[in-house]
Amino acid sequence: MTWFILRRCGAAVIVLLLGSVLIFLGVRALPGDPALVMAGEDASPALVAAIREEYGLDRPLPVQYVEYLRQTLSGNLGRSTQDQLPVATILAERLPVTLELTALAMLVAVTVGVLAGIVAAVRRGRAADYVATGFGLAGLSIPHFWLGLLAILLFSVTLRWLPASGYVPFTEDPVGNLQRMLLPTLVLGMGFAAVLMRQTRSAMLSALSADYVRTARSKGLPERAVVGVHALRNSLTTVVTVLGLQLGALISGAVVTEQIFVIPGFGKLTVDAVLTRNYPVIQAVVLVTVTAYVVINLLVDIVYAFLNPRIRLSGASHG
Amino acid sequence: MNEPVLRIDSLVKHYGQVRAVDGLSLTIGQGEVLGLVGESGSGKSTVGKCVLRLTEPTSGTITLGGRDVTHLSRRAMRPLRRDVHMVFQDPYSSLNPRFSIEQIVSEPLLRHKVMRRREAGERVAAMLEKVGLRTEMMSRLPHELSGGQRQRVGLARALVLEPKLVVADEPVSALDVSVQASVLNLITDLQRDMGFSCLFITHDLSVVEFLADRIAVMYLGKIVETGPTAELFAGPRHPYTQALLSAAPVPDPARARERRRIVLGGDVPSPLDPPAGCRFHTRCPLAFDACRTVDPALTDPRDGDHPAACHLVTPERRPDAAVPGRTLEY
Amino acid sequence: ACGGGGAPTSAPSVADATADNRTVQSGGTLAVALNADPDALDPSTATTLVGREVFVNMCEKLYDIDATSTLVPQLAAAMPQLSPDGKEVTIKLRTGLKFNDGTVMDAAAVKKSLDRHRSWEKSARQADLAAVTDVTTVGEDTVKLTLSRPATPLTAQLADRAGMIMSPKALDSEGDAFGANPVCVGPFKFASRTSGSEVVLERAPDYYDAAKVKLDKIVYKIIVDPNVRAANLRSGDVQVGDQLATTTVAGVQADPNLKVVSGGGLGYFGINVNIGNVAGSTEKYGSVDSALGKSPELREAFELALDRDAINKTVYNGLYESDCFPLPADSPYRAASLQCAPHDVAKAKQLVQASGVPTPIPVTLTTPNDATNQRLAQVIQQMTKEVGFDVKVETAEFVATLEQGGAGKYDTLLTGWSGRVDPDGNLTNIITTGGSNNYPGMSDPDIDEPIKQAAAATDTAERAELYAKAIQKAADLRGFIYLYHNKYYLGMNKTVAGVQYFKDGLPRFTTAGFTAK
Amino acid sequence: MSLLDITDLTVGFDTEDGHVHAVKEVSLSLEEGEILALCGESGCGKTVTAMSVPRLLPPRTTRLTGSIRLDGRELTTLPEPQMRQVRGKEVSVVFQEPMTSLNPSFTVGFQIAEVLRRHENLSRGAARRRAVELLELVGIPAPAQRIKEYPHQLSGGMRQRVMIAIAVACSPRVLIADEPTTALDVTIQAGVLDVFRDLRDRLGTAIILITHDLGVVADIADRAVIMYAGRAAEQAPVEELFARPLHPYTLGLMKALPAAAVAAGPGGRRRLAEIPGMVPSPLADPAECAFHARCPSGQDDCLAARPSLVRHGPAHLAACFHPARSGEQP
Amino acid sequence: MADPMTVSVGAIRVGSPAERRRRLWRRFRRRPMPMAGLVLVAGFLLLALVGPLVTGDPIIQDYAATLAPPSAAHPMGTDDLGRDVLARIASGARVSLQAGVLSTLLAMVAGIPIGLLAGFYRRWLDPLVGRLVDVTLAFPFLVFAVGLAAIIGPSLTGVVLALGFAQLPAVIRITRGEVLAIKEMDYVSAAIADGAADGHILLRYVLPNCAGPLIVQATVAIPTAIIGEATLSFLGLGVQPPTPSWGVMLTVAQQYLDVAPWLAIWPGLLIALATLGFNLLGDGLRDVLDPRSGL
Ligand SMILES: Nc1ncnc2c1ncn2[C@@H]1O[C@H](COP(=O)(O)OP(=O)(O)OP(=O)(O)O)[C@@H](O)[C@H]1O
Ligand SMILES: Nc1ncnc2c1ncn2[C@@H]1O[C@H](COP(=O)(O)OP(=O)(O)OP(=O)(O)O)[C@@H](O)[C@H]1O
Ligand SMILES: [Mg+2]
Ligand SMILES: [Mg+2]
Repeated sequence: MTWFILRRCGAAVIVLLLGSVLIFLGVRALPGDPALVMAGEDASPALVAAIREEYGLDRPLPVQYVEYLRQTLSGNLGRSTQDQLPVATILAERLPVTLELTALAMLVAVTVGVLAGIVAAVRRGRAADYVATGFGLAGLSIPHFWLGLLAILLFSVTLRWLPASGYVPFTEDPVGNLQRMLLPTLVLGMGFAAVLMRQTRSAMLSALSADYVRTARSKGLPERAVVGVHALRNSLTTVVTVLGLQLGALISGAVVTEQIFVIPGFGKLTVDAVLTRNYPVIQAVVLVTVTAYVVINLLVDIVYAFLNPRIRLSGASHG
Repeated sequence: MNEPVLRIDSLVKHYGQVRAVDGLSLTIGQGEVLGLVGESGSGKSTVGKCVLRLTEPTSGTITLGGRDVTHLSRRAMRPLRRDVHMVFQDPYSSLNPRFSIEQIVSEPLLRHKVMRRREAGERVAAMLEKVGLRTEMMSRLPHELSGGQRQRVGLARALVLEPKLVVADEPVSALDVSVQASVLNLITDLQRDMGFSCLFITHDLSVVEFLADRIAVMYLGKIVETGPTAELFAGPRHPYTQALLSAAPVPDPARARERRRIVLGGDVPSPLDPPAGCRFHTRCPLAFDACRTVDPALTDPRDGDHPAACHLVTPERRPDAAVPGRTLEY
Repeated sequence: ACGGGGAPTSAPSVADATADNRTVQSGGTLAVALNADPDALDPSTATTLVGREVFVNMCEKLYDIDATSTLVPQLAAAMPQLSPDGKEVTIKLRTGLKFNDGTVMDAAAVKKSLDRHRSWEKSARQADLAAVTDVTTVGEDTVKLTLSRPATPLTAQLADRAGMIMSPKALDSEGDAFGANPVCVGPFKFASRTSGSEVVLERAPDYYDAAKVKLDKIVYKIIVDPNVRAANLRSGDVQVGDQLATTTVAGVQADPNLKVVSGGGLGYFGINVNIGNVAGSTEKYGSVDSALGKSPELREAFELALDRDAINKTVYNGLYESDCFPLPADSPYRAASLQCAPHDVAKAKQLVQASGVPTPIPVTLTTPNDATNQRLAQVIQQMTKEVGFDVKVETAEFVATLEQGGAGKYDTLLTGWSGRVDPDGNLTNIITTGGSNNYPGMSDPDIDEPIKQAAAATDTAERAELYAKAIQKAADLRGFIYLYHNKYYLGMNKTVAGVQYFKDGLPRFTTAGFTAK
Repeated sequence: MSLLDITDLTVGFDTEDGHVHAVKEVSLSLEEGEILALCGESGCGKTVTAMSVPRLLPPRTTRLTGSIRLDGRELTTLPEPQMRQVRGKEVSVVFQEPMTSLNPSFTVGFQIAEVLRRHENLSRGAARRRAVELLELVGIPAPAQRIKEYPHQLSGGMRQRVMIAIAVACSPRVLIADEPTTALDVTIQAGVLDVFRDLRDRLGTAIILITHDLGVVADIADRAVIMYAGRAAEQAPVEELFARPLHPYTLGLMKALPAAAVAAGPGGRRRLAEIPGMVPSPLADPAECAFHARCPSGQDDCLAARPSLVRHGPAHLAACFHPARSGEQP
Repeated sequence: MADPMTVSVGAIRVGSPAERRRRLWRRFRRRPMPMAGLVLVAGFLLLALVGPLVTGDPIIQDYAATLAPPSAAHPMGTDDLGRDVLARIASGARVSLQAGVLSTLLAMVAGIPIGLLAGFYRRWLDPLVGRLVDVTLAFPFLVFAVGLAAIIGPSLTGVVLALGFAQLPAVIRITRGEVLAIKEMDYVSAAIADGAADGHILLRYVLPNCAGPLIVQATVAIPTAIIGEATLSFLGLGVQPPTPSWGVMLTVAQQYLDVAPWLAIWPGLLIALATLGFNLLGDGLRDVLDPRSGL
């Protein structure tokens, strides 16, 4: 187990390093001189040069990378070129927002998706299965942004039940916060609920046809225990893995959702930063998302190992 | 004496920590059928794979028709592959599901450029007939055949180049009794007609008893006893062979219930960490101190053709001689 | 006001914000939707229009404009006093004013700010104040600017960010990061900012005219998407929506709870045609190898093919003002002689034919990738197709279009200019040789000279005449094909009154508030 | 009245390829303490017959008619909640694949205790103590440690013993063992069979043992039913069956065994008796003798009607119009 | 491991390849959902391939008839520049089809060889490929797409590249997994024992046997890519005007949600239907190709 975790951690570090190089180079490959952006309408060559020097944009790439890595590791993420605020401060403001959004969406996705998946698998071929499967297909087939638009049109503009968009910190106005998060959460969560539902359903179906489930039935266990203990426990490993893998998609989904509902989170920050060539922010944002992804998948691996006695007890893992 | 078709000398194969084969030697003469028996995981298949260089031996030598092939490059090995072929256990996974029967059987012919595609058809048809399949099967896909028929296709593929040696890894274990009987008959017939040598791997004693000229018994990566079939069945020398024979089910209620069985305690130890000394000592009813430390060599007490690897099998201490407190039963 | 044959398109009736004199009650938080995230709130470095929208309620300037776009003193006590040679400007300051941190605003503070604007290497105001060589204080309440040459546009610059005065105390403590926590003289003071999301201002207790200020708080919310901005306005989440997209104006207007007021008109939008920018707008110009770049006749044909009124109607619901010159029709600096050539397809075809260039003539049009500009590009595409051009639209992000424009890496390019009160701000940098925003690479002494002379002249009529010369020359050269002056539409909840909305498009909330029920 | 009475059991499955006739009109009975073997080739309906008793067939596709009585109580119509009281308590099952039949995520202790807590209402601690006893009963050394282990930590033989421990935990009246030793090595198989024998002797459990290995039948069963194509072909006490097989299919099976050929005599051209042809498709159910096409003694009347099970001795039944003359040796 | 039960049903399985295909088709046809999927996909293909030939010009503008509701002349109405929405929908289908198919093709062309080699030469290549796949997965797709659009300019090529790249990890993983399984098959051992070269084994033995899961993956990837194209176009990173794409049409429609809702209804509906069709088809194929799930 320790060996397993160590190996996974090693792999994670490699992924992070590769990722950081990619981020660094990718950002610099973007056309559009950030100095020019900062200089804006009134750009004069002298001003542009001054800005370029200020942000070290005139030095050779490897030097910039090493500097970037050094600064990042020491926790200094620089200042946003857009508004001069320290990137760390911006991240600290934005991260909780996206965390809340993704966490709530995840909550919706997991509750709805896993429950529906289980029900669909258990009631395979019956009405409940068709409803759940239909929901799953719809969730896969309807684009996020479309759903978001329709939701705003219906609930905010036409019915005026919910605020159209925006964000209030939970600490300031819990009710307002939840009101505003409701639609984005549902819009974002539903797509993932669909994916999870499908995965849970198929994992449960294969678990339900496994020999050990037949054994559980042969013991005379009530169906509740057969499904809820024996089949579910083994499907969970699949579901947990899928959850981790879906995280990347969830972040992408958050970008779109935040864009539509004007939520000042990470996704919106990312797009804005790219559009304004805000190098320090792009780098930090992508680094944080990649790190989050890698760390969460590491956690998923560890949870997986705990769920799976084979790995927990031996550490022998292939693939 | 003729050069044996296959000679294996102190073959060792470790898969990482797993000591699958651990110092094994054997030879197969021309036209001889050697039955390699042993329990699951004892390393039988690994031996077969090493012979065909499907896996690289850790050490030891493999000599095919007098030529040391252990370290031949894949390219240099290629011409030699004409003479050695393999039949697999699982009739489902051993045929490429995307190839027609004709393609499957003609592959070796084309690969070794024995003939061109057009001529190959006839040869394939003839071969299929030989293994008892109608030629109209040629265009079928494997999954359209029954298990017995598939195994016949596997035989046809192995034999179409008229090899000198066939390694058959449990070719009938997955088949029902009635199908198994016809495939076994087929193998004996073909072997007699074509005269190839055969390394026949199985865990079923009654099959080798029926088919093999000689038998080698494996336990945890080593041969513990080998000898001519009749002799070995009549007088097994190693306690493990004795236990194995006594445990084999006999389809005769009277005999089955009367005979005294040696029931071995415990399980086969893990090849990850085989016991020191004699590998069988953990389950051996006759084990004594020396067995726990010294690994016995294969020796024939009568200097014959029937050696066993047991401390109790020595010219002085013959296995059937009474050892105080211990008796061998059979 | 504009040529093209047709009568000017009448925009839907928009109430005049300045005419709204309903009484308002004290207190309340006003939520205002901005269309973009302001850059650093540092008057020295700021470059965005939205930034100015925030500044206007937080950082007062030496001068300001009024509803008629006339320059008026704000922190200054009077209009500047010019020495006879025009090289010395004396500005008398109001007294007894305090910055929002309680510091006294005096001549020293003004000098400190102006010097920072002028000489800090990161300042974007350097060009604005380029003529100023020295700032001295004369007593507590007067500053004197020494100029290298007479510069009439200077007062207009001092009515914008270059005239914003920052608290010296805050400048000392914040340094280069002043923008993260700005302190000025203003009806509201900076409270907080969440990057990309909102800027919060609070009523400033130290403001000299505090009695006029009714609102407790202004929350600027950044809502980039125009539809979401409109939706927020309709749902009541914000009470003021800035820069409504023309597509959303009608919808907002139709809402019984909302009204729309218009402002702006100083800025313009059009097509850059690269005629000489080969290595960058500030570098030496050369000859461009493209059909349009080489042939003034083809450029003329291209322009004649465009039906500006149809463009205004189709793309902007008729809410902008079609025009073919950089100065708005009602500008006192615009000479009556400036007349647009009418839309004329036949003539355009003729010109194309005469040019001998085989049709269709390929033209690449680089366009910012927002919906409105793409719509415009497609209309241009269709209109010019008729006379023999094959326009290929290439969208790029806004940032990339700016860079391509500056570097001369384009064939034709859609850009706009937000507009300045003084005509100089709309011309010098843009159509004179070496101007950093001279994307087309236009270079002609008949343009450069009159503009230079006009900057030194003080008489409006004289300046107008000089500008007319330059503008007419530029129009003939057709490095930039002007299409329209864009107006700003401010959506407001009917409960909001007292908002001032002028030509500069910056909603002023000093006197704004919620109407008493 | 026997402990278990199966009468005219017919089981079919609705599949996409059509209706699969898995079991047809099978009747059999099981006495207390009896070991009844169900044998026959793959697909002949052994598993389906046996799993009909605890009703472990997929409910949605299974079509079942006939009657199954346990102690006179009809099981086919028993409501599901009561049926759950029967499963694991009165009728329990040991499956073939010991690896996949245990849940990999739970300790073996949990899996044994689970059934005890369900049916015997034992406390956690009591169930655990009982689990240790049960492991001991099935011959697992150091049971107190073993209950904390997971299935993958045990060898195949041990897993199968754990399965048996689960099955006998509540002292069932009927134990169904579906090929319990097929996946095991012979030396292990012998031990596991001993456990069954021991259980029968000690607890009086009646056992239905499914196997295709006649050797196992001869070794342990009291009575055997030979099935072919979903029907019982022959049914007799084991000694009687081996001594005087009546159905040509039974005879064919016995003669097809390599052991039989070896026993028939040494050397020379040994051949196994083959049963030609293939098992008929379970999709069709023609009104003729299913074995007819492969039968050496088949005649026209076999095509005209289906032979029913006829009594040929006190407990000897066979479904054949032309049974082998009694006394014909296999 | 051999499954003894299948030996017995061998009788059912016997049949010529044609018969087998017919049987699969029968299994498929009996299911209403995959059939519905097939119909939807066929309709989509028809729309994309034939539609633009029979509908009008999707680019021609008519300033006299902007934002017209559906009518006889314009069955789906007109857009903000007076263009026929039906014609644009048909042309948009082409873009969607291209984005879906080309990106999937790209991912397959790039991913299959990588997966094949990684699975086949596990020791050297696999860990490296594994890490690269991890990094790719960790990179948020939209960030990548936005960046790519910024670098090469928004275009269908950029969309296809971004979408193809996003699918790459899945293709590599699936291929690799299949290779690992197939490599264990005895028929591969048999080929090696025959002296077959690696290339031959990879192409003739391994690759064809990966086809099933890869086809299923394609039917899942295509709809994802169609939505991806729409999303990117919606964010302004997609095809260039005046080429219509459903995502671009939605962006435009978004501005007229209240005055001309049909502008948003049609492309939204068609995206949903086309993706639904592929998803249903994929589900059906999975069921049919994987016999276990059929029972
Ligand atoms: N590729 C491999 N990697 C690691 N271990 C292996 C591999 N192949 C076989 N082994 C291990 O080597 C040992 C011998 O395996 P082998 O397949 O030779 O046994 P066998 O005698 O053929 O058994 P069976 O009767 O089950 O086929 C076993 O413990 C097996 O787990
Ligand atoms: N759930 C099912 N659905 C459809 N057909 C089935 C099902 N279960 C079994 N069958 C079919 O019923 C027939 C009898 O199967 P059964 O499992 O009883 O055979 P068996 O004698 O146990 O064979 P084996 O020795 O292979 O276990 C076979 O043809 C099989 O394919
Ligand atoms: Mg083997
Ligand atoms: Mg069975």
